[in-house]
Amino acid sequence: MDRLILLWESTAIAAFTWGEAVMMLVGALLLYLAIHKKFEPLLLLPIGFGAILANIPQAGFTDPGGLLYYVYYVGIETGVFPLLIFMGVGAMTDFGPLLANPRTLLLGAAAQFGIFATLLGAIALNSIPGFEFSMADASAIAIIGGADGPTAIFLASKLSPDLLGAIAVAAYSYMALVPIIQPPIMKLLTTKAERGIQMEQLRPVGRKEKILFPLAVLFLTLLFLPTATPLVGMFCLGNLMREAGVVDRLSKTAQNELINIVTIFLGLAVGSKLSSGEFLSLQTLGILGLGAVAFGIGTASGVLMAKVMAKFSKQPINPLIGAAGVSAVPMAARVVNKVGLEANPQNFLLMHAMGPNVAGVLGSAVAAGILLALVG
Amino acid sequence: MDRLILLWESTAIAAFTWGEAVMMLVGALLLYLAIHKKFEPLLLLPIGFGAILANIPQAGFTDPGGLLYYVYYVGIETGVFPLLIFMGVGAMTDFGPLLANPRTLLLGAAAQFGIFATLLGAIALNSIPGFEFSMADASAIAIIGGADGPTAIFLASKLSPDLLGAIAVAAYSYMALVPIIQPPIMKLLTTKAERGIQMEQLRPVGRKEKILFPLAVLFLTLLFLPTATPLVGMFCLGNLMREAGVVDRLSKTAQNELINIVTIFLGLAVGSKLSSGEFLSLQTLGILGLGAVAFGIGTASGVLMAKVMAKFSKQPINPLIGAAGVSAVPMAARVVNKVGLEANPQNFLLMHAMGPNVAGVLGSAVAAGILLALVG
Amino acid sequence: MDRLILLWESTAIAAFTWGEAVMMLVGALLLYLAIHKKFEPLLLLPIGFGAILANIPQAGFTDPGGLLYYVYYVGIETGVFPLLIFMGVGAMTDFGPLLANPRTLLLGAAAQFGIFATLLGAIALNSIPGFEFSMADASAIAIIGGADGPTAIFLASKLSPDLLGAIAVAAYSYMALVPIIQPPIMKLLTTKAERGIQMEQLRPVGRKEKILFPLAVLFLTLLFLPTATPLVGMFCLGNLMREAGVVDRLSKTAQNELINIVTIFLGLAVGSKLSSGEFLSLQTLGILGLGAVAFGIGTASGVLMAKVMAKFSKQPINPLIGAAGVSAVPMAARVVNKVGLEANPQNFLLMHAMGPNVAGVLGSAVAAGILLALVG
Amino acid sequence: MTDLFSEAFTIMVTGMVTVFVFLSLLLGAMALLRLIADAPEPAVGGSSSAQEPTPAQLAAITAAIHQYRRK
Amino acid sequence: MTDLFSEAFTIMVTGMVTVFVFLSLLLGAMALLRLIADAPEPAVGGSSSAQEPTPAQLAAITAAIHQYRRK
Amino acid sequence: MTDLFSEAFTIMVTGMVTVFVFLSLLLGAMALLRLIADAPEPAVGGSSSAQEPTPAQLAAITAAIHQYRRK
Ligand code: NA
Ligand code: NA
Ligand code: NA
Repeated sequence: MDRLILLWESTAIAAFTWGEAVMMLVGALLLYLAIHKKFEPLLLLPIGFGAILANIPQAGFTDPGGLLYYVYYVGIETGVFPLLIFMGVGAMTDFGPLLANPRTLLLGAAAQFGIFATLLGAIALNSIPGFEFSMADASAIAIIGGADGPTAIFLASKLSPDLLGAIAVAAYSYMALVPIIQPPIMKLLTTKAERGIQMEQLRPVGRKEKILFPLAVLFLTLLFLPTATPLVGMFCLGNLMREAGVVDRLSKTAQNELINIVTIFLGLAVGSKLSSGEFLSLQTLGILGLGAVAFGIGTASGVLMAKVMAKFSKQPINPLIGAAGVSAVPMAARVVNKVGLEANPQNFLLMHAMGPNVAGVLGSAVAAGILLALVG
Repeated sequence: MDRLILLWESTAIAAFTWGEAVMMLVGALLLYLAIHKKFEPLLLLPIGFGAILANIPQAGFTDPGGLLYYVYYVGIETGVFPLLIFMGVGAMTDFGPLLANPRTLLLGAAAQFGIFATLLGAIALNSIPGFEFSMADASAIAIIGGADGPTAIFLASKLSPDLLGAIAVAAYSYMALVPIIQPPIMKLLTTKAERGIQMEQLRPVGRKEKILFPLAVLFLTLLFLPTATPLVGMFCLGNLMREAGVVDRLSKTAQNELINIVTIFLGLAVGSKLSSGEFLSLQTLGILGLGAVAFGIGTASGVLMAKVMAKFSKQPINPLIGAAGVSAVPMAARVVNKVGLEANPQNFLLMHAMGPNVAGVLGSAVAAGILLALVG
Repeated sequence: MDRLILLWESTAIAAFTWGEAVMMLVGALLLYLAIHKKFEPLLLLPIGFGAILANIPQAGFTDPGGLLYYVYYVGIETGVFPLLIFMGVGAMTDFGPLLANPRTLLLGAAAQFGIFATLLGAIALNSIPGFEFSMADASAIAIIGGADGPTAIFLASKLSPDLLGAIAVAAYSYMALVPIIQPPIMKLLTTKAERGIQMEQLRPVGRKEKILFPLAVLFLTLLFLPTATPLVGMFCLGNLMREAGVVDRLSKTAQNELINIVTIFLGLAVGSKLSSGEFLSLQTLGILGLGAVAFGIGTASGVLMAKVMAKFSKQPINPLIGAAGVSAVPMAARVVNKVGLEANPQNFLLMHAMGPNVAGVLGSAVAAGILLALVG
Repeated sequence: MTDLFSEAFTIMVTGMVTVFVFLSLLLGAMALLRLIADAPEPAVGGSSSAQEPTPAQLAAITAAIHQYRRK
Repeated sequence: MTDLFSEAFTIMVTGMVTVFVFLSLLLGAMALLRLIADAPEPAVGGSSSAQEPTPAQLAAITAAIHQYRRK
Repeated sequence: MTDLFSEAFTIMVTGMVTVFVFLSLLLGAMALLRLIADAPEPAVGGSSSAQEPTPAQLAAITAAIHQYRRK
């Protein structure tokens, strides 16, 4: 009988708090979004599962000695996991379209206004009672506008670990929502004629250029923005392994097994930060709201910049491609292509949008470096 | 000359103790069983090799700073390796046959009697002078009856790390011996007519059911048996990744490269616990004997439960499938199929035995959770 | 304005020292050698990239908390990475040609004279002002003559971590230069008639022999040279997994994903040791010079030993195959084949050279064990 | 020792009861599950993850066909 | 709070200027790059890493063809 | 320094002797090995691990053949 009581006391039913129960529902919601809605499933499935595990009373997943404790401590606190993901993303990225049309770099720059405007917004939110974001918190929230998961996780882990869970969830959710968030903004800021503009075919890019490009990026970064070198450096390493052509087995592993293994653990570790104390607060609502604003402003500023560039360009530029500057690779480029096709069935913008799209990845890594330098 | 003497003194010949020499022979025996007899080679080969390395005098593999020290410390003491293996096994497991015939869950439950009866047996053995198993030791030994390697290693590392080596070796050896241990017991408890009973074809199982199943298992576990959530949780994560259909690249990696890498290290780490001081003792003989008993009792109780169920069932149930409840996936199910075919050449039981087989995995993870709650 | 100043102060331009700038050029040179000249790109690309990252001022890659700090600390200081590479190399090695012609083991032994002669040379260099190699330093440098990267890294990390960067770079560079270093020496020591000698076809080797061979190597090593067991043991584990035929999935993973992942990190970690303080010194020049000497002496002693053996052998022995005894698998064996073909277009020595080639791997692991025992 | 033995006996009984209760609850849950997921899609007993080839496999396939054709 | 807000505003301006300056520098570097790497090899926009099959793929291919022929 | 040099010389001699003795022992062991494993199975010089395709390869093969046939 004693044994039965001991067993009963070890169950979670007695120990459950409301917060934990709600956080499990949040985890279940993330699983639903990942599996049924196909919202960035590679990350949201492990994040959702991690959130459920982390909130089981008595199981101790996040206590010292628990699995999620180790994974978080080894992989996120050190920054190693997001950096490895970034290396893998670098190995998957083809800079060909950007090299063929370098001016699209500026679209990737413009779209980062989403980040910095949100920084302002987060601080402005402090005027509402209940919000008290520090500058570090605000910076970590603002990076959601970079539409780049590993960058957001890396920056949040350095500047505002308590908000990491909410920030990562917001970042991946909005990246999945890009096909819903972006088109209305794109249509609002362009005429149908502008959306129908066809662009010239891209020139082929030589192997040498592709090899030298990541090195040039690294060189400029280390000269002018050393705080961005962890992110940019690992990204460039991955890209160099891809383009060098002599270490294909390393590049393949970085793109597949290594990134897959790290993704599982990264997701679980991020999920482990979804605890009720930190997530079930007004702040999270604020973060979700600011994230949506960040995506919107980034999209708008990209499109507007493209319109400006089109004015000064001899070759035709379709302003839609500016929207891809937020990154969210390759989803945003696909959205551009789709919206372009709606306006003109002959208008294939995918490759043209890939330029600003990958430029946006660099742009937000650069922005993260700036925030680390100024706030960190 | 001094140099030659220094070199000679650094050789192992002078330093060898009898115990180490015998443990190396044990390691060699495990290699022989793995390679020549094909006894669970994926684990027993690295375990055997690890046992040899760990017992080399002067080489310091298990001293702080040695390779096996690190591997054990990082992977087993933390519980991470068995949990990752379990995730991979989850990603390899198809619960279809169990979902098609849910009642076979009860066979997986019945077979766990092998575990609990062995717990009693281990304590009873204390009446023989020389045996002094604590309740924790007895529980760790009893889990051998679960016929599930990672579960046994996980529980032993928590409850009785000193016995870990012997317990893991016994668990994997007996799993390899399932085709020899089980058939006589199965035949003893059934008539030829019973063994010849054909079962109805299984209904097809929908994708939704397969996705929801691991979540249901996780939900019940976290409510009622939080101490089982590390094992069950990682298993369900693997299974969910498999069935979700949206993270196939993660599922593939969990089933292949990740589980392979972890298996090599897990084996070496388990082998490093095969030191003479702990292994060359009466206890090990006791563990080997109890392990055999555990497998036998588990098999018998599974078959008997199936006979009881057959009595109350409208559809025909072949009692042999109860034997698969010990788990040892998929070996036990294959043995059931073979014994069934011997009695009736038209009798294909493989898929019917897979239900209790995977139920047995859940059953022993649940039993491990109970033992952790009551004894840990 | 303050912000702009803060940002400017965080740039590297102000903080750059000459040493760091030069080390980045060294890193760039290594990348050039790896990518353009295809010098051992799998290692030299990550090493070169690591060297660049490690020398960025303000980025803190090698400070506690930095990525390269963790990678070095976890993988090299513990010795784990070179050992895992060695396991993978073992899984890739076919001892068939050596087993078919066991006497070629002696060629692998003779070529190790390159190591020990270089040890003498390094100490002799101390007579020049500016050099002050300890015996441990000299041993770590000498192992370059073993023409085996992981062995060199392992030994250097134990005996002389400060020189690790220079030693690893020299070892891999010279391995890549084998087609340039070896042929003149080989031609100097042989007549055209000798180089044209054709050898008899190798006997087929049974599976049992191949399985037992790594175990025999391990057995002799643990008896007589325990300090060599980490290296030899992991190598034999890899080879046993390959030949056992029952754990192919582990062997495949060790040869592919695992070795690829470790190679990326090992390269970065080695590169992180290329700091100006340690690399930009007279010592490095000495190491590069001694390394070239070591390769030359190893090649010469292998060829001379082969000439001696040919005198006493009934079957014809082409003295060129002695040059493959330095290891540098499989490059040295290919060089032998090429030089042999030049002298006699019917003369295919590749398989005959593979025997001394793999013997050289064992030979230098044994030599490393001896140095650890005598000096470590 | 007899103390320990009776304790082990209690654990045995408690354990077996709990295992059965737990798996019976799961049995109930499975019935519920089947109701929820009632409209069974065409998918059958087999694994649902063997459907689409991975990029690596596709590469292998493409290469295989390519090399096959060249012969 | 107003202090914090004006600080955020400064960061916004500084940040956007830096991003633009940085990426403009990169733009310049790319022009330079193109000059350096002027003789553009035949390689085109696509990935350069999908060229050669890995040993594992080759093994799969060989096996595939082998099994295919046996049928 | 001369001390160190003579020490290095001793290590050289000791080392080379040990390497030769060790590998000669291995040579003897290999002769023994050949006696033990005398009945040489049909397997030859090549690798023994390239025999059976792994599950992943089999999957790739199946997919390859499947896709090939569809065309
Ligand atoms: Na971005
Ligand atoms: Na079981
Ligand atoms: Na060598």
